Amino acid sequence: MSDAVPVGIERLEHFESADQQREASALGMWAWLLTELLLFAGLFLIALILRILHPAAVTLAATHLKFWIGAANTAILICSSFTMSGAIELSRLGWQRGMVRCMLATAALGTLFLVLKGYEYYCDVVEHMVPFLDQPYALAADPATRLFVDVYFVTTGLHAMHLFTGVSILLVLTRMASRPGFLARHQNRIEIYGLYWHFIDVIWIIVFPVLYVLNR
Amino acid sequence: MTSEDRRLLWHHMRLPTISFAALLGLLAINVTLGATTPFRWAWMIEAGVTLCMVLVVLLVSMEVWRDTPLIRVFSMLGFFWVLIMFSMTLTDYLGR
Amino acid sequence: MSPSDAVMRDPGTPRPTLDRPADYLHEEHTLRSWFFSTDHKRIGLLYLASITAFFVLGAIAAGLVRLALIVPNGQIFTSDTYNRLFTMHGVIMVWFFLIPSIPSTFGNFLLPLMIGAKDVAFPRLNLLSWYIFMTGALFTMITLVIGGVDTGWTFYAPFSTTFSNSYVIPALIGVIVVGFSSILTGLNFVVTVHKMRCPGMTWFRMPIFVWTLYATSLIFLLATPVITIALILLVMERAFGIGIFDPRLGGDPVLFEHLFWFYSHPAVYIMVLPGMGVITELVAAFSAKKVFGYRFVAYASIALASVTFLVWGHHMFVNGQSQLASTVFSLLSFAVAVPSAVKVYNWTATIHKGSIRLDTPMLYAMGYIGLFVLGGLTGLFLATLAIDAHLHDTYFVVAHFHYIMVGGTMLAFLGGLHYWWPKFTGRMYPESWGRVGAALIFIGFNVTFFPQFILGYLGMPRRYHVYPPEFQLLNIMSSAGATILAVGYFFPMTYLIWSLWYGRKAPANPWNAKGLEWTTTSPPPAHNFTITPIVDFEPYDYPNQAPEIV
Amino acid sequence: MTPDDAGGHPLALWPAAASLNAHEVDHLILGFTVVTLLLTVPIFVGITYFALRYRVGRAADRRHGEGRDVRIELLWMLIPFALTLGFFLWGAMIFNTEVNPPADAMQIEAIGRQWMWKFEHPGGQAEINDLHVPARQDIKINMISQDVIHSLYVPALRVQMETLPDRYTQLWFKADRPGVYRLYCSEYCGTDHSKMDGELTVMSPADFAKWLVQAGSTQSLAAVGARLYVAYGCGGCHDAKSGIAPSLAGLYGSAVRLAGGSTVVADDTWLRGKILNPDSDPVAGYRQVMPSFHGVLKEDDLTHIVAYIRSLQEPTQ
Repeated sequence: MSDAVPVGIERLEHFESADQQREASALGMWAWLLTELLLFAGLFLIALILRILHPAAVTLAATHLKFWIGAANTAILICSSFTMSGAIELSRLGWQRGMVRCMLATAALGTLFLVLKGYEYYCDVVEHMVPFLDQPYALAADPATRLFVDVYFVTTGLHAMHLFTGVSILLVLTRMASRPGFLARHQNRIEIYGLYWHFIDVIWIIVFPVLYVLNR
Repeated sequence: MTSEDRRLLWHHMRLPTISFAALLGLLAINVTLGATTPFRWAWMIEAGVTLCMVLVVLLVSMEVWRDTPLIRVFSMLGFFWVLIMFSMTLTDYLGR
Repeated sequence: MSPSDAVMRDPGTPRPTLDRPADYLHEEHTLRSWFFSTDHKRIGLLYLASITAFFVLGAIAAGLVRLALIVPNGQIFTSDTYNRLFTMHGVIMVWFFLIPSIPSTFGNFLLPLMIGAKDVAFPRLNLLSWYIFMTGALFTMITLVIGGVDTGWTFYAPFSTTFSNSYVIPALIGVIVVGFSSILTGLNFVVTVHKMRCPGMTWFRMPIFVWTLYATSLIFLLATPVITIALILLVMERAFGIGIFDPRLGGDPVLFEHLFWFYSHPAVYIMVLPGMGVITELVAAFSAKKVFGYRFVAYASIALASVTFLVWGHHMFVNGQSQLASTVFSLLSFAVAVPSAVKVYNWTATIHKGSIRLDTPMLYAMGYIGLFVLGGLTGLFLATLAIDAHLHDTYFVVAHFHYIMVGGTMLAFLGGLHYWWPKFTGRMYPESWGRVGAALIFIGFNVTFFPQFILGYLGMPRRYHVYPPEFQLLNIMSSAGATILAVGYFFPMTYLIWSLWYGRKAPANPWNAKGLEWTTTSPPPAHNFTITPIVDFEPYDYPNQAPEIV
Repeated sequence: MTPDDAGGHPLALWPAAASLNAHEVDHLILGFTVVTLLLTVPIFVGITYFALRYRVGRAADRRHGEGRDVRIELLWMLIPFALTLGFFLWGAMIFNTEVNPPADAMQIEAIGRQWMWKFEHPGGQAEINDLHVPARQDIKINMISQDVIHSLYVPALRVQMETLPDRYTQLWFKADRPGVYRLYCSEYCGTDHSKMDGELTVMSPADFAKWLVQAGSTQSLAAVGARLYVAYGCGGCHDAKSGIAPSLAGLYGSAVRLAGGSTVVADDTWLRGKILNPDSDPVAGYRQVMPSFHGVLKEDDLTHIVAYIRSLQEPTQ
């Protein structure tokens, strides 16, 4: 582990200095995360307004969600956020093999999250909790519950899509990062990717209480 | 891994580990409150705990507190705008 | 000799035409060099070509709408065709012409030039933005070809989700996709302005146009995602039955209006702010005088970008919104008018005691100031609760936003196009034809839209195919004005293309204007500046006291 | 008194004003126009005059100050804001009277449906697209939409209000000048959005009384509601003596305690929602056994039953 490789960044020709390039990409990623937050904020606003318009229906629907799978998924993402921090710290130290292992662990945890999510959706289908399929809907008596369940599916679906693209980009990045000399030229990419991954975790940290916990 | 490497690694990983533990602890609070629903206004505590978790990840994992003031502004800007959207929409729904 | 002249080349020397230094236009002529170029100048021209095409399409739809409204009984088209025409006019003009018109064309071309950078922060992302823009446009063209959409550009639920039987989903996808083009352009510009300024170019040495581009980019970032999620939810509800706003389930259609207008009012300022920046440049250049109150105009741009997020409720005064919300939104809508007033008064003060040249760009700028003020203050009428109860969704609203969009942004776009044409193409446009075109557009515009203020106050509702006969006279006047306006648009379109081959060769600084973009050749080399400029002078540092004319 | 035809003279540049509110809105917009001209004419005149006087080549004293002056900037920020703020207040006050109908107003039920209006007078007379109202009397229109969002708009009264598909909204006016005025749908609602207009006929109270008789109607809205109440067997549970379900007497407008502990005012929208989806927001103290009437009752029936419940102020059964 102590055979540290040189760490640095290769300056693109339209930047004046490497620092300018590094700060520019960090600011670019933060601007992108800003838009991701506002994208999900629309859904959180709808969840809040539904809670105001139909309190009983939302509580009924929220209690039918798989609370423990959601809790487990949150814990998984927090672990993946930890391993991602590890990958960043190791990339700064130049310990390439350790960094690659951490990145693979992060990808594995992300995939585990998706597997659990898939299982949760499967349970929903079995319990007839999916109103927009052509099978009978369990809580058909109170149509307002459909609104909250629909918001649940759209929010978790959108988040899962972000996580899926996140894991696939991470795998491609890991393959490139495992090559010699990567850290000498593109260490910055690991940090920028880390920001994106942590933010997917932040979004889920908000989604879990909004859907599963607050309305119980 | 020599002991010197291990010490260097711990020096770097100290903050992520603390924040990791803090996040799991806060999650545990939310989960217990959610599972037992002790009192009607428990959602306020849960919302507060969620806010703490978001701040921990933002400030520590994404190292916003060690970053340039510009990045700090951009990390808080989104949440401030979400606040604007929520509060103005609530003036409609709570005022009806 | 003001300090910036040291940096300027001597504009007078005739350049040898044969061994012209390789500039970005004449460097390469292959298709690959255009469609895969990451040069911000070429991407700017790609946007210019595509938005001109979409403008023509939208203008045709507008012409047909005006044609249909000549007769009160709506015999020229069926009501369905009419509804699809005004919807297409709205969707194309808003998302495929007005929003990209100044930020994506002038912004892409001039931002790096004005702050002394080689290119925008993320050149490849810039090219990707154009391709995403064209993909969104492809979806909208498919919608147009297979039968059009008849929901109005506002896509209100539950009509758009359950009751409309037109092609709503492809139109929604088109707008969702083009939203990402705006987001990525905004992201690129924010990072460029923060990180790519050349040495010495502090925030208060940047031209006002860069300030307005920065403010517009902030709105791009903060507003566009909300319309993206709102339209995604419409697609979910219409295509998959995932009801969110469906009233039959207890959903609230007014909630969609909140999400829609949270984006769409700031989007109005996306269309207006860059126009204000262009007008500040034109007024300063053609008065050869410093912008009066530079800092107030700069702060006003940023103030507009933030206060505009607090006023969206003035679109919903009579939509069942609570009276508390309506009163709060009405009050804040009066506050958002203050920064615009600051800008207009500062332009007037800049023209005062300048040495004015009434060339075509200045004519457009003067037209802009007049029409924009009229548009802005009729906006204040509509922000007054009791007046909006009468004028909401009438032709008064149509006239108001056309005064801002056509009288404002369109004139600023044309003024900027003429002003920077030599820098874009290295050719000068014909001055006399320019003035004729500007005059025709000004007259045609007013004859088209002033009668609509009166129609609005008389109570003619918006989007009406069949209307009471007593409104026919004013409608015919408006349609007549539309033909004059169409002829007026024809002029710049032809002589600008004509000037590409036969126009006079343009020197580096044909207007003796200040600004880094005028310190490099026309058209500029691939990397903008042979040596990165060092800025140690104030913006618009025209000599304070012009020499007394003997 | 021959009411002039609904449309104004082709060259009329100002709409007819048929109510006090209309006159007030006219004064408001004229006042605002005057102040606007006060603020903008200096700009139009200014830029034209400066552009000509300081043209390149014309001799003029072009010495000017520093090009920045905080005092002037504050002046032309605060003065326009203060001047226009007055109109915000004036507009807000008029709007306040517009959106709060007086309690004793005559209530007409209206239903907006894709591409027609249906009005029902308390006495049961129903009209399609057209509406006859007595002059000099407060009229409140309680309206709902059956499909998409429409909007009832009478330019002569300077008022409009949207009809929402899941909620009752109100519009009130007091027309004082008899005549025939146009009413429109002003919120885009589909193919025949522009054909969804009609005529509001304001008549003197005497003429209106004659018209009511001549329009003829068997039963009042409440009576039709009572017939539906019996037809659908609501009495089985809701009669005072049965005790299965809460009595409806005096329910309208009262505060109802819900199972969740919160209370809600039993207004038109809540009653209509409970009839369609009894399971949502169960009421405290009763087991929820009521069947859903979703798809069973038409929009008109719902309006009649709610009108009947409204008429049960004092416990009759």
